[in-house]
Order: sequence, then structure tokens, then C-alpha cells
Amino acid sequence: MKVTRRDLFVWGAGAAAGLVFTPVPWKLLDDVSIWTQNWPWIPQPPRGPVEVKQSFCSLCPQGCALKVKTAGGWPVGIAGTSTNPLTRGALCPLAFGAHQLNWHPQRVRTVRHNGVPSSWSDARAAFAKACSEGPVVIIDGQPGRAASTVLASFAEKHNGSYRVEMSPETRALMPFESWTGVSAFSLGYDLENAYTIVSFGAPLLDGWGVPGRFTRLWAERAAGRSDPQLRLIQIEDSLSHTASRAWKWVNIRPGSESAMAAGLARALIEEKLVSARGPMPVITISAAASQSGISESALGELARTIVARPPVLAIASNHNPEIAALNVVLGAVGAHGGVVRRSKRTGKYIPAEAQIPNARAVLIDSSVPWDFAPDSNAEIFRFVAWDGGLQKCDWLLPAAGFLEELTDIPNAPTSAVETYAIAPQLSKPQFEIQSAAQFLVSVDPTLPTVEKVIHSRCEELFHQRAGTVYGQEVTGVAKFDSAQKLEAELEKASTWVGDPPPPGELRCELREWPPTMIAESSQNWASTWNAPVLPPLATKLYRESSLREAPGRRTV
Amino acid sequence: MSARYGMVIDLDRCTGCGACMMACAAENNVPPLPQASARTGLTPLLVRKVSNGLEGSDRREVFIPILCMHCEYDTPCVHVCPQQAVEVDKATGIVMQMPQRCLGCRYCMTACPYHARYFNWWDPAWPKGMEKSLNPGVATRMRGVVEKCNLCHARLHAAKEKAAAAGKREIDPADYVPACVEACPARAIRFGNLADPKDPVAQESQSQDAFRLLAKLGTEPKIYYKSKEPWVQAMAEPNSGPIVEAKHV
Amino acid sequence: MFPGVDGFHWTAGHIIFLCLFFAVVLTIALTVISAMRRTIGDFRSHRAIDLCWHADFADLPATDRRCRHELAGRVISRICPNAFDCRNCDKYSEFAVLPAKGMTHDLGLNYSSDRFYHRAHTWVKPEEDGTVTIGLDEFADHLIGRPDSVKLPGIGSEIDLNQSAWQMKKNGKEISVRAPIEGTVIAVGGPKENWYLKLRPRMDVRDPKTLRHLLRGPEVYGWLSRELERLQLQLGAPDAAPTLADGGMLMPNLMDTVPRADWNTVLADTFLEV
Amino acid sequence: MSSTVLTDSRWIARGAERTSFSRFLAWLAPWSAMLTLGVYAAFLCLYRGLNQTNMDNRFAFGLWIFLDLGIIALGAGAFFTGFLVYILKRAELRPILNTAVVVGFICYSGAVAILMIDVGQPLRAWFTFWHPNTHSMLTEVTFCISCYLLVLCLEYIPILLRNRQLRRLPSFLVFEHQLHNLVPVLAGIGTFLSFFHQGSLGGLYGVLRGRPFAFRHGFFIWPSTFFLFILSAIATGPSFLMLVTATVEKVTGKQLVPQDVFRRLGFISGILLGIYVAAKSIDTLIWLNFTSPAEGFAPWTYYIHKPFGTPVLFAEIVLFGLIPAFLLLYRKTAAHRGWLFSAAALACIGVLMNRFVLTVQTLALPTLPFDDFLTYTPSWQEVASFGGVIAYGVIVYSLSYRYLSLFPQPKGEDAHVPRS
Repeated sequence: MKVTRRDLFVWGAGAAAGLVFTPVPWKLLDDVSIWTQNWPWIPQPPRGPVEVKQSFCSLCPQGCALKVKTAGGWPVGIAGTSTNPLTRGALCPLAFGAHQLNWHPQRVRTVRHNGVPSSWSDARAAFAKACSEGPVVIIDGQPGRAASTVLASFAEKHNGSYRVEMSPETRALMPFESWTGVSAFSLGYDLENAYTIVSFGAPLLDGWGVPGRFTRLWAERAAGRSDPQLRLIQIEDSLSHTASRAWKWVNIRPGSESAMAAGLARALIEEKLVSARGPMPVITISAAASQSGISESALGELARTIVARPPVLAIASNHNPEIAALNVVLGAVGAHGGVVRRSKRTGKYIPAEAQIPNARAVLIDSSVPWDFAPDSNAEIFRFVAWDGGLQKCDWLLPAAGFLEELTDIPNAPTSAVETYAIAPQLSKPQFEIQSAAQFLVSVDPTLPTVEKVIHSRCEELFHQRAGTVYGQEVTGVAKFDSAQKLEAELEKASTWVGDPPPPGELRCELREWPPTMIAESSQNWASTWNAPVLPPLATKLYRESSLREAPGRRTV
Repeated sequence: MSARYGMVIDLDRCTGCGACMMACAAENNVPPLPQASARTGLTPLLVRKVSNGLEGSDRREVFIPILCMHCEYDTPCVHVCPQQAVEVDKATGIVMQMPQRCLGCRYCMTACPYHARYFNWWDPAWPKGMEKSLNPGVATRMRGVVEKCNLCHARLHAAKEKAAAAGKREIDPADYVPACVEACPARAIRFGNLADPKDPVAQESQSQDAFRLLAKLGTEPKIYYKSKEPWVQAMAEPNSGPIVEAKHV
Repeated sequence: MFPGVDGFHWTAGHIIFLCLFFAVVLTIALTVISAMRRTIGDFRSHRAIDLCWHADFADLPATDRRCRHELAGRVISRICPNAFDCRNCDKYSEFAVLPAKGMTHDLGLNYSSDRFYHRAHTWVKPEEDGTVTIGLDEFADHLIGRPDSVKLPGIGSEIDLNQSAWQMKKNGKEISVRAPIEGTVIAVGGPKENWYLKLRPRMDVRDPKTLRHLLRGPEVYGWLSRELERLQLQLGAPDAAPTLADGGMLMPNLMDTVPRADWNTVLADTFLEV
Repeated sequence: MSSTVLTDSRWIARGAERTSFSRFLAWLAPWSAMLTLGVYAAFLCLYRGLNQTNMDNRFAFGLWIFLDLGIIALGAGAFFTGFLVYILKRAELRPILNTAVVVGFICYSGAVAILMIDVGQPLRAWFTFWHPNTHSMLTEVTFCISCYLLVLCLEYIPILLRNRQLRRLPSFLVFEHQLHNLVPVLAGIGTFLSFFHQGSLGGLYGVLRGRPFAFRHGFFIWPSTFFLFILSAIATGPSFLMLVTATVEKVTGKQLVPQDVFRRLGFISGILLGIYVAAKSIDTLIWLNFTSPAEGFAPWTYYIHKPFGTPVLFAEIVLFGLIPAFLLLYRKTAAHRGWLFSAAALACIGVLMNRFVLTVQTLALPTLPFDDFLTYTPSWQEVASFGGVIAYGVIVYSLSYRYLSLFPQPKGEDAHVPRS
């Protein structure tokens, strides 16, 4: 038969009508809809196998244990290691965004000489020349690491000097160093056994010490109103996070912490609330009360409250002899639940001063907080991963960022026991970086490398046969049959914890009441770590919540 | 059996450190946009600082983490969405938001009494190279859609896969913990299955000093708060007591 | 909602809702479709032309839609209810018998009684052989004078009543002349011949009903006088003199002599353009 | 050549006097400028995203939603007049039918345009037809508004096709004729659709359980606002038509419709407004005394935040509700043109105020005990696109008025009387 155009038309129309009753057009439309739902041009996460690894955070001296999720070799998520005895799985807020820091716009990507891009060889030549011409000062922010050993021995061999920029927590312990002769780096607080903690503006719940230690302790023993086993008394000039959560907040005038401490000491002694006899503070109770802006009766009441539940421990936010002296009056030094000595080591360090006279060169390790600004006409070699700006340094040398190098984690300041751990590298460096230690080794090859030092430290630990290793399971060091085994275990980011020293072997006598010092303002998460920048997420969240104002760091 | 996931947040334990917010933002690939403000930002979990309104030594402050309350009954946002981009997962009780289907009409945001829903006012963007640090488990969202807390659904998904790989039908509760719960250093946020009477969190949610925000709206939120402080408990109901959000000065 | 769409589950609400929705959409669609189909139908069955004229007629101003009997003065006031189609107007015979109140004074225009006039100023002259001749009446002639161009239909082409029979151009103005009667063109003339078309009408001209819709006798005068009044108003006072000389003589070739007038309106009114 | 070179007289219906083309262009110029700015602002919002607006996570709806609700309420005159003329056969309202259709068309097309900018993902608008959530008032609104806009287009076509030039194409004229015969069907459909979406727009806020200021109980699935919106819309729609027509009469200096049409419209408006005010008052009392307290919100807390004090409530119900209703119904004032139109204006302000309170105050008020009262100022982009819609309306109406016959030509009397 002959097919007319009409037939074709009818057939087409029929086909179209019939098609509607098949899933085909609907499915097509739905696929179109799904396609329109995806925007290919917006950033997408990396592909690659997801693994979970262990390491430690080296962005501040606390060195918290991290559980790091990696994808395609890049860290993509941070969490705490719950098996770690010190952190118990807790971290500070910044740690959760730390893995993004390596891509921070302010990352130092190349060697820079007075702002101009330069090369490592030039820097090395310049430093070698400086060493040959005069004394060098090497500043470390975190002594006790393998890298510190390298820095110190370089200073020793090239008639330089090795100084340490200490954390506020350590500075608060310095008075005891001068009174007891024990290095502040071997002292700590026995928080776990204290029943009353008097904090003079120390941000105990807001960036002080290892978050997993005190925050956890407080949450378990003090939070809420149910007959607190641990009383946190916050003496501070403002309602800080710690103050708002404390069992009691004593609202004092700014800068009157010292007077308050002295006043309390006097009240304790006058009212015979303490057995320990010590030199009487020069300040009168009324003077202390008027200076700190609370009534005399309130001060007396406070003194009684403090000693109501011993053991009592007073904590300063920074170097403050009078608060330290209050501890002596309270008999907290060397006592159960007080200031304790955690190790036999007697490594004393010279604190770094901003003024550095007659030095030819100053080398600043990346562990030194950016805020430390040497005021010197020496040639400054600064190792840093992020450029905080606003600082004069002749050489800006790109150091490892977050988890970009192998390092070891010594004691956290204020910890009551001795610890040691190794933080493996988990993130591949994106450009040519060097740590100060590596740099010095390249200048003087006779120096031991970081790896060597770590190795010898492990052997030392093995031969001491003391302490316990906390990894997947808990093992006494004695159980290890070789130093290699121990090192291998530690390289899996396990933590060695020393045996707690017997109490009462720390003696402290006060000859006269120390002079008054104006305490420095307290810190918080945002100001206690080395990096001059915050994780972009932290900046964002501080800006978008009323928790606190975004800190005065450079922000993305 | 179907679970009803929920939380009990112990406000007496919260130190306002913000770790939960950080962990949440990192887990869910929230872009750190510099142009965002407190009113246009993306904070699926937002810790708010609230005071008792007094001044001087009598002033008290408390930190309240606000997230999607996963309302159980007559869920406001689910009912209003014109194109089924929001729904309550029958098996888990989680209120799910599907950004790929969201029209961006923001009707759900006006419906939510807790302001726990957020709109992507900008295209997501990260500093150069930083996308390498994003969480592969969670897709980034595009501009113009609404998002909110889905109790880290990606983690639930992973837990299910793990259980399936092991040939189990039920997931191991230890495998499914939202990022904020995992991150809280004070263990103030606790997560569990409210439908399981043996679950400690379910029991805690029934305790004396546990309460829910705006409970009288009758939407049965599954996020509980608890505190021993009377003035904090008073916040369960609006218009009671001089409670004001502390402005940072 | 449809096969293969993920994440969709049916509820009673959907069924009710979608039924309503599709009912609405269907009704709207059907309305449009049926309107289209009727339109096509109208064109098939030549009703379209008639419809257009009715639509136009409906939009003519009332003054143009007076009944012929009012023009003749048989009734006081009446608007034509069926588009000048007196052939099947039930009232026609009823009024036609009434005496005309004649105003038959001469208007200075030649309107012979053997011609039938259409309101769009054309005349029809029945011939013995059953054909008809069509031309422009004096009034229109005087307005236009000699047109610049004339576009006449081809021989054998059909023209419809009240539809455009031929077009003219003058001073850039389009003029479309409505046909006074329907039929087939058998010859074409022009301005010189004083007639424009010869038609073979569809109906027999000897049947009086065939030309009944056209004006005759007294109706013509009534109508013309109104047209002249209108024209006078439209051309305005200053130009009145040349327009209507004493005794109301209409001057020839007005479009050239009175250029400033609103000729769009004048022509539209004259040729029943909507 | 008498006529100027630049003229559009061939497009203007014969016998309708219109101002000169140049003056018309001069009139259009400022509006076109306004429209252009609006279009540019809209482009910015679509291209750069809604960060161009000042809306935020708590003020998720802003000026635009108020605009949508407002003009759709005022546009209700279109469907209601159609309903009165075609369904209830009130022929005396026929003279304003065309203008009603054009006004409706403008309002709805404008609203839809703004909605398309307002959503974050306009390209996904069709998902609503694809994954509809039948529980959502917004779904209902989307369906009805899109369908009704289609209906309005169909009602607009006949008016358009009667244009002097377009009608020359016989097919157009015949199609117009046939479509016009079917308009009653469309009017019916339009009534049905409008009834629902006017209501659903009210339901939009009434169902917000989480916003006790807006939440209302109701009948079946519809909160009371559903019915209040329908009432207020059909009450003020005619008033708005009166205002528009009167304004056009002022501008053109012609009497376009017989005056009794106004009185008739005013009367209808008045009756419905009266009913609305009564219903609204009862609803408010129930809400203040039962609904809101049951949700744990003491009603007085809604009115402690200035400027949204109780005067607003009073103004909405009495000043812009009861008083205009009275003025429209009381014979003396209704007969007086000035009173009539000021009453109509009051009624329109009233409905706009109602929409404003429901959209803006609801979002400004705190819900959580530690929330605070928020304010929001629209960005220039929002205001510009708002103005763009208004300019669009004026332009479309001006064009329609000039080139289409919106109002009947003055016709002579149709009586026929034999002489003897």
C-alpha cells in the first residue's frame, strides 16, 4: 500500500501519545532534573583511599594526640585519640581545623630575604657567614625535643647561646624553680588530687594546659552544682569563659591578682587557717581588699572558703611570685594535689629576652610563637610556616606546617608525670621546607640529626626500664625486649608515660615575701599556640557566633 | 527496629570552647567565607552565650549549643517544603535535608522556631588548594540552597556499610557518633537512641533537670538540654525571666 | 511522582491534589484547543468573513450603526441590530411601510435613484444582463479626488460583502473600500471610467431581496446629510468655506486642498474602518 | 502631509482620543528607566546570588514576599470581577472587566517574576511539579498561581487581538471571537484557582507552628488565615480596581465608566470588608486568648517591640478595616466621590498592612527565649526590583490603555420607537 504524508503524520502523533505511557520520557526528565541538581564547578573533596592514622599536634607545647583521617595522602579530618592517657580523646577547638592550615594563604612558601624571594643555599651561606663573624643566639619555643637538642648543641659548638621562649604555664612555675632549684620544666601541677583550685585569671577551661586533662577533670568532678568534689574558684577581672563556669567567680579589679594573692596569704596566716609558717606579706588585708575592689569581710570569707576543702592549689596565669608564694603558704608545694616534681631531669634554660645585645645573628625556631619579636640589630633567621606579618626579620625560612615533618613530643608543661612521644609525618610537604634543626645540620654536618636523637632517646628510655607505653594496648617498658621494638611502638604514635615520682621530695622555703609583679592578661585557645594564623574555620566561627570576638590574628 | 536518635546536652558541662562547632564545620565541609556575618553565616551547630541578665558579680553565663532539634511530631520544616527536599527518616528519626532538590525558597527557615537552618548565600569557596583538606564523605553544597545539621548522616552511612560488610543488620552504636559529640572535650554533648529505654542517653533525657527548648510548641524536639541551674532551666519556656544573649563587646 | 523518580511516595493527598491540578490544566488546554478548532471550522465554512464583519460592526461607533429607517426618518432612533444585513432583518418590512419624513433637498451631489448605496460610500448599479457595476460615490470622490494608485482584484476573483473590495493610496494614506455586494469579478475599471468593478453577483439581482441591504431614496439623503455634517466638523471651522460652499457644495479633491485635517480619522469614518 | 512622521495613530482604536505619541513616550520614559534599573538589579541577584539582598538566615523572607502577597491580594479584583460578571451575571460590572483582567495580569506576572528572583535556585522551580509535597501551602500556591497566570494570559489575548491593526488579520479576529465565547469557562477556572491560592498564601504563614505570632488553628487542613486572606483579597480587589480606574480617569481627564459602577464596586467592597473585619476580630481574639498561650507565648510579648506595638493591630483592624467598610456602606459617604475613593484607598492600605505584619513582623519577633528582636533594611537591589515591578505594571497598563480598548466606547441609546 502507498504511505501518504497523512499516514506518517497520524503514525507520528500516535507514537508520541503512546510514548507518554512508557517510563521513557519520565525517566529522561528525572535524569535531567538530577543533572541540573549537580554543579560540577563547585569545589569537591579529594578522591582516594580513606585511612585513619595517629600522630600528635605540634602547634603548641601541649602536644595533644590526634586521630587523623587522610584521603589520597592528605589529612581530611582531625579527632582526639581516646586511648591517650593525657588527652583522653579531647582536643582544643583549633585542632579540628588545623589540617586546613597547610593551605592557608599566609603560608610561607619560599625562602624570603628582606621580603624578596631567595633560596635555601643563599640562606645557608648567609647563616654560615654570620656564625663565622660573631656569636649567634638560637631561640627555641619548646625545649626537650630532639630538634631542641640539635639547636642547643649547635649553639654550644659555635660559641652561640641557646635561649628558650617559655609558655605562660611554664612561666607561672618559674618562681618555684628559683626557690626549689628544680627546673620549671620538671615541675607540674597534681590537678587530679587537688580538691580546691584557686585560679588567678588562668584560663583553666579556655586554653590552659592539655584540654583533655583539666577540662575533662572539671567536667567529671566539678560541673554542675551537685556537691562539687573539685571546687574551681576563679579570681579574675572579667567574666571569662572559665569564670562563668567556675564554682565561684571573684570579680576583682584588673591587675590586682598579686595583691589578692598576698591578701589571701595574710588572711590565712593571721586567721591561723594554715599550719605552714612563712614570711608575712607586706600588704595589709585592708589594702589588698581595697586594691582588688572587694570588701575585707569578703576577702576573709574567701580565705576560709579556699581552705575549706584541701588539698588546695593556686594557679597563676603567668609568671607571678606572689601567687607562687601563696602556694607555699598553703603548703601546696611538693604536696599531694599541689605543685609536684615530675622528673629527675634538671635541665634549666635561660629565658629568651626580647633584647638581644651583641649577637651577630639570631635564629628563631618555628616553635617560638610569632608574637616573640626580638629587638636586636642582629641578622634574624626566622623559621616559620605562616607569616603573621608586622615583624622585622631578615630571613623568613619556610618551616614545616601541620604534620609535615617527623618530630617528637616532650612533656606537656604542667603535667604531673613525664611523657614522651613521636609524631610521625602525615602530610606531604607542598614545597621546599626545612626545620631549623635540618637547616643547622646542613650547615654543620657533624651535628646529630633529629632521627638520631630520637633513636638515642628511645634507647635511653629502654635502658631505664621505667614507665609504661600507651598504644592500642598498654605495655610496661620492661615488657619490651629491645630498644628497636620500643621505638617501633612509639613511631606508631604511642605515648610513653613515666612512673609518678614519690611525693614530698620537693622542698621549698621562702626567706622573704617576694616583690609584687603585675600579671600579664590571660590567654585563650586563640592566643596560646605558635602559629600566627588561625584555621580559617575558627576565624569564621568566632565571627559568626557570640562565643568570643575573632582574635587579632590575620584572618582569611 | 527503628531508632530515634537524639541528644542530651549538659549545659553545666559546656565550657563554650567551640570545639563542637569546629568539628561540625570540618566534618560537613562548611566553607570559611570571609564575607559571611553572624546573620548570613553557615553554622549548622551554633554555640550561643546566654546570660542571666544581671551585672557585676551576680552575672552568670551559660553556653547553649543550638542545632537542628530533629522535631519528631508535625515537623515544621518538613510540612512546608514544596518539593519534598526535607523529610524525617523513618528508620532514624533524623530530619534530612536534600540540598540537591532544594529550591532555595527558604520557607523552611521561616518555619523553624530554633533558627537552626542556614541558607547558602554565596558560592562555596576555599583558599587555593584547601579543597584537598575537605571531608570526602560529605558533598559540598552549592549556592542558593538551605542546609542544616543532619546528625552527621555520612557517619551513619559509613557505620551501616561497616555493619553490612560484617554481615550485621544493626550498626554498632560506637561506630555512629556525630562529630560534635566526638569533639566535646567536656563530654557535655551525649548522643544516643531515645527509643531504646536501656540507652543511658534516653534515660538521662527523662531526668529531673532535663528540658527542651520551646517544648510547648508541641513539635517534640529530640535534642534535650539539662542543667541544675534554675535560671537556665527557665529557658525551656520563653518570656520567663530576663534572659538575654550576651553581646560581645 | 512518575515512574522512575526516586524518593517519591504516593499519598492520598497526591491523588486528590494531582487530579485537581490536571483537571484544571486539561480544562484550560481544551478551552484553547476548541477555540482553535472552531476558528478553523469558521474558515472552512466561510463564516469567518461574516464573523469578522460582525466583530468590526460591533466596534463601530453608534453614529455609524444607525438603522436605515432612522436615516429615512421612519423611526426616531434605532441602532441596526444585525450588521446592516437588511436581507434577513425581521423588522425591515415592518418599518419599510412607514412614510419617510423626506428631506430630499439637493445636496449638490449627484446621487441617482437607479443606484443603490452602501454605507462605506460605494454604489451598486444593476445591469440588464444580471451583472452589477460598482463604484465610489460622489462624497468619496470629492474627498479623494484622483488616487495615487489603485489596487483592483483580478478578473474571476470572488469578493465578499462588507469585506475589502479594492485598495487605493492617496498622499500615503491606505484606503480600503468595503464591497457593497458579493460576487465574482468579471471586469475592472478605475477612477477614469468612474466605475471600479463589474461583478456577477452570487444572487439574482432581479430579486429585490438581493439589494435590500443597500440604501435608496430618502435614506440616502438622511445618511449623506449626516456624513456632510460630520465632515464639516472634522475639517474644522477655518476650512469650512472651501469644504462646503454656499448651499453646502462639497469642493472636489479635498485631501489636497485641506491637507492639515486629520485624514486618518476622516477616511476611517468615511470607509467604516474600525 | 498633515500627520507628523512619528505617529502611532494607525494603532489606536478609531474614535478613541489619545494624547500625542511624543507625549506618550515622555510619559513612558521615567517608568522605562525605573524598569531598566529593576531588571539590572534582578540580574545581579540571579547572577551573583541572593547575597545581593539584605535578607539573612533569620530574615529569610523580606520585601519581596511582602510585595508578592500584597500585589496578589490587590490583583484579586481580576478573578472576582470575572466571577461577578460571568458566573453571577452582574452585567453592570462589564465596563471594568477588561481593566480588571489587565490589572490582574500585571499583578500576577509581576509576582511570579519576583518569586523567580527570590528563590535561590530558579532553575529548579519545576521540581515543585516534579516532587510535589502536597502538605505544603507553597505547593498549592505554586500550582494555582502558575495556572492562573496562564488563564489571565488567555483572558488577555481577546483584548489584545481587538487592537486596530491586529484585527486586520481575519484569523486573529475570529480566534478572538471564539475565545471570547469561552471566557466564562476561564472565568470559572480562574475563580477556582484564585480562591485556593489566595487562601494558601494566607495558609503560608498560618501553618507555621514554630512561629506562634502567625500560627492559627482552622478547619480541616486550612488555618483560619486561609479564609481571612480570601476574604480580604476579594474585599479589597474591587477597591483597587476603583482606584486604578479613577486614577486613569484623572490622568486622561475622561469619564471612562458610568459612575454607578464605582458605587456598585464600593458597595461590594464594603460588604466583604465588613465581613472580613468581623472574622478577623474574632480570629484575633481566639489567637490572643487560646492559640498563642497554648504554645507558651504570652500575647503581650508580641507587642513590646517597637514599632510593632498594639497601635499596629488597631490600625490594621479598625483604622484600615472597620472605618473604610463603614464609609463604603454608609449611603451619604458612598455617594460622595471623595469619601468613596479615600475609603477604597484605606481598604487597600489595610490589606497591604495585613500582609506586611504577617510577613515581616512574624520574622522580626523572637522565638527562642534568648533571641532578640531583629530588624532588616532591604538592599537597593531589592528595592530596585520592587520598583521595577511597579514600573512594569504602569508601562503595561499604559500600553494596554493606549492601544487596546479597555473601556467601552460611549454608545448611543438603543431604543427604537416608531414615529406614529
